[in-house]
Amino acid sequence: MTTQDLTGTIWAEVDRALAGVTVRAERGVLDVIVFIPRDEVVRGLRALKRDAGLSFDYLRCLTAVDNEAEGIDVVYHLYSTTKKHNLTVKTTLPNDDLTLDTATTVWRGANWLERETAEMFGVRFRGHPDPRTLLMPEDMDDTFPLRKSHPLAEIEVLQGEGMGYTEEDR
Amino acid sequence: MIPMENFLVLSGLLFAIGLFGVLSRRSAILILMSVELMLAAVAINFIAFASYRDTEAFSGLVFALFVITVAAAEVGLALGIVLRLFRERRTANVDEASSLKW
Amino acid sequence: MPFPAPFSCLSTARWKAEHPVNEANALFSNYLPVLLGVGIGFILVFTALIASRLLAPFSPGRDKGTTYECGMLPLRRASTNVGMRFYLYAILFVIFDVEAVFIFPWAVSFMDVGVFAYWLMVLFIGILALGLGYAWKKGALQWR
Amino acid sequence: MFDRLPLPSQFDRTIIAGGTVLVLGAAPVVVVLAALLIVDRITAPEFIFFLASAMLLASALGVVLMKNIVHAALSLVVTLLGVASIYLLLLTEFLALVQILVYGGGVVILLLFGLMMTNAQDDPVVTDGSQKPFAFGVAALIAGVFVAMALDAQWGSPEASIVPFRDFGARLFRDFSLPVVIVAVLLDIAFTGAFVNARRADAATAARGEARS
Amino acid sequence: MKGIAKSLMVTLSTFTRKPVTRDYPNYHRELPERDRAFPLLLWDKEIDEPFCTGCHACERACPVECMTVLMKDNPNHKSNGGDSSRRKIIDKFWIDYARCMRCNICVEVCNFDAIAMNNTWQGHELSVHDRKDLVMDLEQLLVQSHVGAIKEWVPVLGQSNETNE
Amino acid sequence: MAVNVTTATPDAPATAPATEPMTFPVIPVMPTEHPLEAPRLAPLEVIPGKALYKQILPGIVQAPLDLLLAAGRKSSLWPMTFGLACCAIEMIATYMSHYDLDRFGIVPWPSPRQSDVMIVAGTVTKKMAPAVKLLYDQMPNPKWVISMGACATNGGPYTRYDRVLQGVDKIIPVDVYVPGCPPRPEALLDSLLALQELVMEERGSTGR
Amino acid sequence: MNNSLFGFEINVWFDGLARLGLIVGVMTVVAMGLIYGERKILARFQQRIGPQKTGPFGLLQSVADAIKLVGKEDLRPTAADPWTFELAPYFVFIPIFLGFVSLPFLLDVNIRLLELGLLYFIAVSSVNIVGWVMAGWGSDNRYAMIGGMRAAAQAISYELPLVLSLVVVAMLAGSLNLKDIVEGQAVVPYVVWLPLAFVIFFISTLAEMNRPPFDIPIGESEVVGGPFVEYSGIRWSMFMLGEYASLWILSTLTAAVFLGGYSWPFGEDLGKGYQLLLMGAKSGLYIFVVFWVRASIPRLRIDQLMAYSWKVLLPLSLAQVLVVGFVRVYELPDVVLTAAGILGLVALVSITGRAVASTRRLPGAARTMRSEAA
Amino acid sequence: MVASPQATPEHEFETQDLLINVGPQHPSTHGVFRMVLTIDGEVVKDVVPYIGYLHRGAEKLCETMDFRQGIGFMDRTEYLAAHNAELSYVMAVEALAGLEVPERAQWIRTILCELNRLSSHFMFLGAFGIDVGVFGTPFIYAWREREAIIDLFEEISGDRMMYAYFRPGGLAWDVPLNFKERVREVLKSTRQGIRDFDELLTQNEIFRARTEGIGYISAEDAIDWGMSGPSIRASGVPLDVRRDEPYLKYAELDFDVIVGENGDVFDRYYCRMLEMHESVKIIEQCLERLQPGLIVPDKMPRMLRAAPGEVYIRTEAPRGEYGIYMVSKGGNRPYRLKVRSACLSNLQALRQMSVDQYIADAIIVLGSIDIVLSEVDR
Ligand code: SF4
Ligand code: SF4
Ligand code: SF4
Repeated sequence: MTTQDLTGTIWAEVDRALAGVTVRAERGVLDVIVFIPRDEVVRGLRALKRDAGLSFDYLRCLTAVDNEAEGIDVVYHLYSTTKKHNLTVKTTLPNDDLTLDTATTVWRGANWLERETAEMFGVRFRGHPDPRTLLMPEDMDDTFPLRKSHPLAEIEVLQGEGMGYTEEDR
Repeated sequence: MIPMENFLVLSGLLFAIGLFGVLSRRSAILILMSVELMLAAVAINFIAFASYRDTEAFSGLVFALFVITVAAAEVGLALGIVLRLFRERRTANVDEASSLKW
Repeated sequence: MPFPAPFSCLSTARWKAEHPVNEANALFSNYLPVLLGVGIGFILVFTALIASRLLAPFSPGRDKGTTYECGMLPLRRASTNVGMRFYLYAILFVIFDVEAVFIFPWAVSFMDVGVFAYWLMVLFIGILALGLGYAWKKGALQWR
Repeated sequence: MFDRLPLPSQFDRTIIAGGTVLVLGAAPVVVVLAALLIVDRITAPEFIFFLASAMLLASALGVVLMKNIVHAALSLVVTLLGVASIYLLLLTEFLALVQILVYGGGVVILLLFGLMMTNAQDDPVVTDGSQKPFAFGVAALIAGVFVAMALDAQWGSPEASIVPFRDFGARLFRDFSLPVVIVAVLLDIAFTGAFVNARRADAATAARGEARS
Repeated sequence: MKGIAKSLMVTLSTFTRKPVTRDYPNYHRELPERDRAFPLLLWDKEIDEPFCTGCHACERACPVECMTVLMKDNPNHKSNGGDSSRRKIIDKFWIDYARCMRCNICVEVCNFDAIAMNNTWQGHELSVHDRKDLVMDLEQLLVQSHVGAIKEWVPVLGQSNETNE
Repeated sequence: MAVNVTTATPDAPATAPATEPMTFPVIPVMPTEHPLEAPRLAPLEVIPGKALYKQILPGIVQAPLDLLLAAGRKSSLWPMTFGLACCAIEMIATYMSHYDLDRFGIVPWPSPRQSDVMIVAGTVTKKMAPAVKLLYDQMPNPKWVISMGACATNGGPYTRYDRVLQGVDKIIPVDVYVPGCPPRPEALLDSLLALQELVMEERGSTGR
Repeated sequence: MNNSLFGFEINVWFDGLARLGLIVGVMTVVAMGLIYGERKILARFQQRIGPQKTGPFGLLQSVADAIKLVGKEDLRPTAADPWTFELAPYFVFIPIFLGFVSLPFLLDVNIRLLELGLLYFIAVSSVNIVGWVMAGWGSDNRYAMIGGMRAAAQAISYELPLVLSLVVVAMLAGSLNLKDIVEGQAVVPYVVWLPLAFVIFFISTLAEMNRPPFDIPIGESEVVGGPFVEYSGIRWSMFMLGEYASLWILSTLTAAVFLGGYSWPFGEDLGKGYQLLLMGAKSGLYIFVVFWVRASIPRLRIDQLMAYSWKVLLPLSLAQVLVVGFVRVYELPDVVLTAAGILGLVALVSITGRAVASTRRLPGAARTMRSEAA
Repeated sequence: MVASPQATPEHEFETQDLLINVGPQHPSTHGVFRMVLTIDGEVVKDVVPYIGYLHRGAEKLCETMDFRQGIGFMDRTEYLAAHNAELSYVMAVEALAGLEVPERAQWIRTILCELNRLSSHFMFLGAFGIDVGVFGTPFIYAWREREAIIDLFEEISGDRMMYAYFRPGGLAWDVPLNFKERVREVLKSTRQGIRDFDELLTQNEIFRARTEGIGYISAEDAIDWGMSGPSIRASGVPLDVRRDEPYLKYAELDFDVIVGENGDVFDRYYCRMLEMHESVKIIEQCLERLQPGLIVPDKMPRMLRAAPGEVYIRTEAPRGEYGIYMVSKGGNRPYRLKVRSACLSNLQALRQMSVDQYIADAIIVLGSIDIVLSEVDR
């Protein structure tokens, strides 16, 4: 199911490896981007890792993108240390159900990355072995700072007409 | 010079204190410490006799050296046993480990 | 016979006349500084503490007395967990300390006794070395 | 002025009360002894002897009475150092130093390690009283007998004299050669025994640790 | 053992070298002209007024929002009989040095070359006991340039140094 | 004043007629403080302490004693090794050969119990703030704080992120601020010199 | 019995007090000097300048530190055990201080020369371990606890090699009196006859003082200062004072026992000034080496440390006792001692080298991947 | 000594675990890292790392900043190798905006990145030396060399740490005239510095004994944990972005990828040491081939706008793969920016590496993976 010309990329191999998984591909600036629905994503990732021709044994990066109304994309950047090729896997979560199977079963290195994604975006990873917060204080699991809806703090202005910094404030 | 009785009285008192400790304490390690006190009392006696009455042969001094030596060895060994006891019974209390004391 | 009381003499000549040097007195006068040293050391530390008490500011603080734990509140009371190894080394030390105690008189007097004392010490050290070797072999000197 | 003394953690109740008791208890002894010394009623060695034995007995009582095991052990250090000073007064320099070396540095550390391995401070010692009166009776009896015996007997007034260190060594290695060897064997046995006891524990732990992980 | 001896020899050899310490309060190293301490406003010596027209460009570009610019009509403008060609001129200017991250953006966006990074030691030694004192007003920002205490270096972005090599 | 130029100031531009107050781009305000955070980030209650000699000695003895103590303190300011972020690197640089704080008697100690100065070098996040507070509290009196760099002073570049504390002076009292992001080692040195002056100036009332 | 002080014969009590008082003063000055010296020397090893601004050449640096520390609040954590915490400084400091009693500083300049001086020294210095353990246990702090335990384990482990290497000296001198020992070296210092003992002694003193590479109990990168984490102000400075006092004591002892003290070469005849110079140079050398080692050598790990003592130093020093005894008892020439000592030294070096050196190749040297291009 | 009859056999006294808290303020956690060690005697039984004490939202803030402003924040995430961090960021922008970087700019970038690698590795060596327990000396040697490099950077960019020198399209301004000589000078002192280090540490038996065989991690585990940089290469995985997916001018340069064999602390140390030699080599080659020329493209748009799309740029920073995942929806600022932190992934493996070691070893294991906390927490 390609919409673009993906010749000269590893798409053919990926397509073969991902047989049985709903998949759509796009050509990114550097890598091929593969979209997998969220129910199948872990299966797909495992297939990509196991496949001898691809052997994506290295999880470069796992993160999410908050697309506001369109939900949250979870993005996996894969790499093969032996074959030296890259792949981006994306899956979209709707805003009303931000759960996803954990990828820690595929790469252990996904552990902290998922923890971070979870607390920053509110994505819940089912079956994660260690679902504590990572970067936020241990008891704060209700703020998701990297969501677009999370506001920035008000700046404390000292200078100019906003020189509201009086002795009482100190 | 100091009269010899002083030392003997001192050692008697020390021995008694040690004895009191051995009888009243329940922690095996404390009992060991009390035994140390008693041994020290004994050594004082040895030395007192040796240096006051037996200045030619001074066997008492040598005995005192042996007392110190043996006391040290005894502590080491006994402590090993106490630790063993502690490990097995989770206590260093000799009453709990009743087989050790009457 | 009498060992000088602190103020018993301020005139050297008289003091010398009254207190003949005998062995016991020599020993006492040798070790007297040790006793005094305990006192002086104590007083030294104590004075310093008092001086600091006078000169240093003190102020209570809510968490001032908390145990330092790299910026965290203490996890729980520090328990006194000592590995078994420490104990083994301690006992080994006691054994060899006692051995050293025997070596000291030997070291100064083995020339008086002669070859016998030497071989006796060889035996003595040998037996202990055997013990050390046993411990070594059995892994008592291995930390894990 | 005293109410203005800032007393945060430094001089808390324990220290103040304990220190006061200590000073109140020790000061009369020292004063009386010093007075006696200055008017030449007692000699300097006697002065030191009384001082040392007072400290010795006090700390020995501390060993058998203190609640906290570690405090008792530290009290034992003081006692043993006091014993060393008594040895010194008995003119046996060597044994005094040996006492310090073996006890101050070795045995006490061993005991402290032992204490800490049995988790000393977590549970304060129970020195509860079921045996205490009995123990006190026996101890008092023994003390009475000893003291009476010591004071009763006719010792004459012997003079202590110093044994030269070289002679001591020579006698030890000439006349006590067999005991010396036996001591070596004893030490070996002591170590081996302690080691075996400790090692079983180690082995057991190791096994369990493996089982758990 | 050999390695330990080697380690010892290395330290010994440094023992004999001269210390590299710069004796700071007595000796100030010469700063490179590109040094970026904090932004300063420049003084137009010819017309004797600041270069800055108060155009707010720097203020808007500052990533930490530490600048405040107020502009006014230039009393010295030609139309008022002055000799300046600036219609508007800076009225008030504050930079909160305590927040400035010395990123050089304000210098880069200024179309009038009116602002430059301080490249003198005065720009660095600014410890104060009250953080309010770190908010610099126009007067303080201009003084160094006015008295000629700085030799400003206003970078021209992306200009390659053709004479190089 | 901070700018060390003492020469004549230029004719200041004539104060213009008051213009409209500047409005800043309004950034949405953080909803509320998280209920868990608020107590943690409450400013530390600092109870000033007094040395005993200040109370019992007559004033005439106090002054030289103050001077002596202040001279000692000034020459032996021991900072706690405590780096938070990028500024810590410049702090380390200041300890090193090229700047060598040891020349001023400034040596770092790892434990707060032995240190006099806390150099807050870097961003204090709200997660870290309780620790900073605690460490400050655990330092024995007299103690000083240097806020090094923009972040420690007011949040610096990160001030708009709501997990960052907008200045360490929100939780502990600060004596010297060093601007810069990061300040040069010389700037830190300068602040330590300023702190030395402060110690001398405040010698009569030291004891926080 | 020599109760003359500056030529005045006085009562033995006052004599003792006066000498101790003097030593207290000198000790304070020397400790401060050592701290200053250490900072200066370490600074030079690191191409720095070291204390410079306090007083001329920073000479008053230690004074300033001392004043500062006196004027510093000394805290006690509320969780700490008050008695042990309060008493630990005494227990650490006093035994070290007592070590001064039998040191032969110069000819006839000492407090007392005890008949069993060497044994006295060893005995007294072993007591301060109790203080360390007290400090560690009393602070109720994990780092302190671990540090205290390590300190105790380390001190007891290195005490034996120390004792045994001193025994060897006693065997040569036939006496434990430090004066006799120094005088026994009027011709040749013992280090010539006993190089192995000297090296073992040096290593053990490093460990006894908790100096790098044996500063495990106080290792900053692990236990943040060990037993002393919780100590502040004057109490902490007491520990420091003790540390530097013991550095001075051990340097003097090394100089006296192995390097010939004030008597070699021809010191005894040339008056006090020259003796002072000799002692100063010898102990200064020792101190310099201690600082030098501190600047260059990594810290050992606790198990390596213990193993080194028990598996290398102890057997070697036991063997050395026997060898020296053999040489003496069969009246072989002293050169045999030197030879045996050097042999032992070689053994020590090679055993140490074997124990720690790896047979591994350095990585990367074998397998480097060529980059594809160029 | 109250007996606890209910005590189960599991509660052996030897195994009564002692927790020690290391950090966030601890001299050897290199910042505000915290780990809780469970120890038994002296042996570490478990390690629980806690991070986030420096989480200051660089990613979030960059989403509100335009590309030029973002550079400053990138500097501050990887403050020990700011050039490398900037490089990833500007490369991402270039990829999205379709900018072609001129030759000269690329060479200069390569030189500066490698110099920065040197200075960062020096920092590692120094800190590692402290962890191993040499009193300050290695740290100070390291800084002696670093200072030379930093001075050079300052002459070029004007700041000691936060250079903001790479710009989308090229460089901010050209290097000073005496650039080549200055770099050569610096390289000379650097070589001397590396030699000093080599002699101070590498051969030292105590150092070897402390580091060899400690903190082992196998190649498979390292890959699985997603480690990168020298930390993974020490385990024998020749993973180096510079060679595998060459960027800048690395494809034209001759250098070796240093690969360790044993995956222990010593290898991680020594790989970095050898890598420094390689960096020196690279810089020398670059200097030879550096030609005058443009430093930004001819047709530099006045207003930088990125095309919609996304890109994941990876570069080899001193600590490992520093990736920038940038999503753009047009405009002059990223829609989403994610910094792939090498240290975060390396740190994950800490637990596996330091369990069953001594306490002292846990410290040096942490030191050996060379973390920068602001990169971990961002
Ligand atoms: S340098 Fe940067 S942060 Fe500072 S005022 Fe200019 S734009 Fe703002
Ligand atoms: S400094 Fe430049 S950019 Fe800023 S307001 Fe003035 S003229 Fe405009
Ligand atoms: S002020 Fe700047 S350099 Fe310092 S910590 Fe904050 S961001 Fe980093």
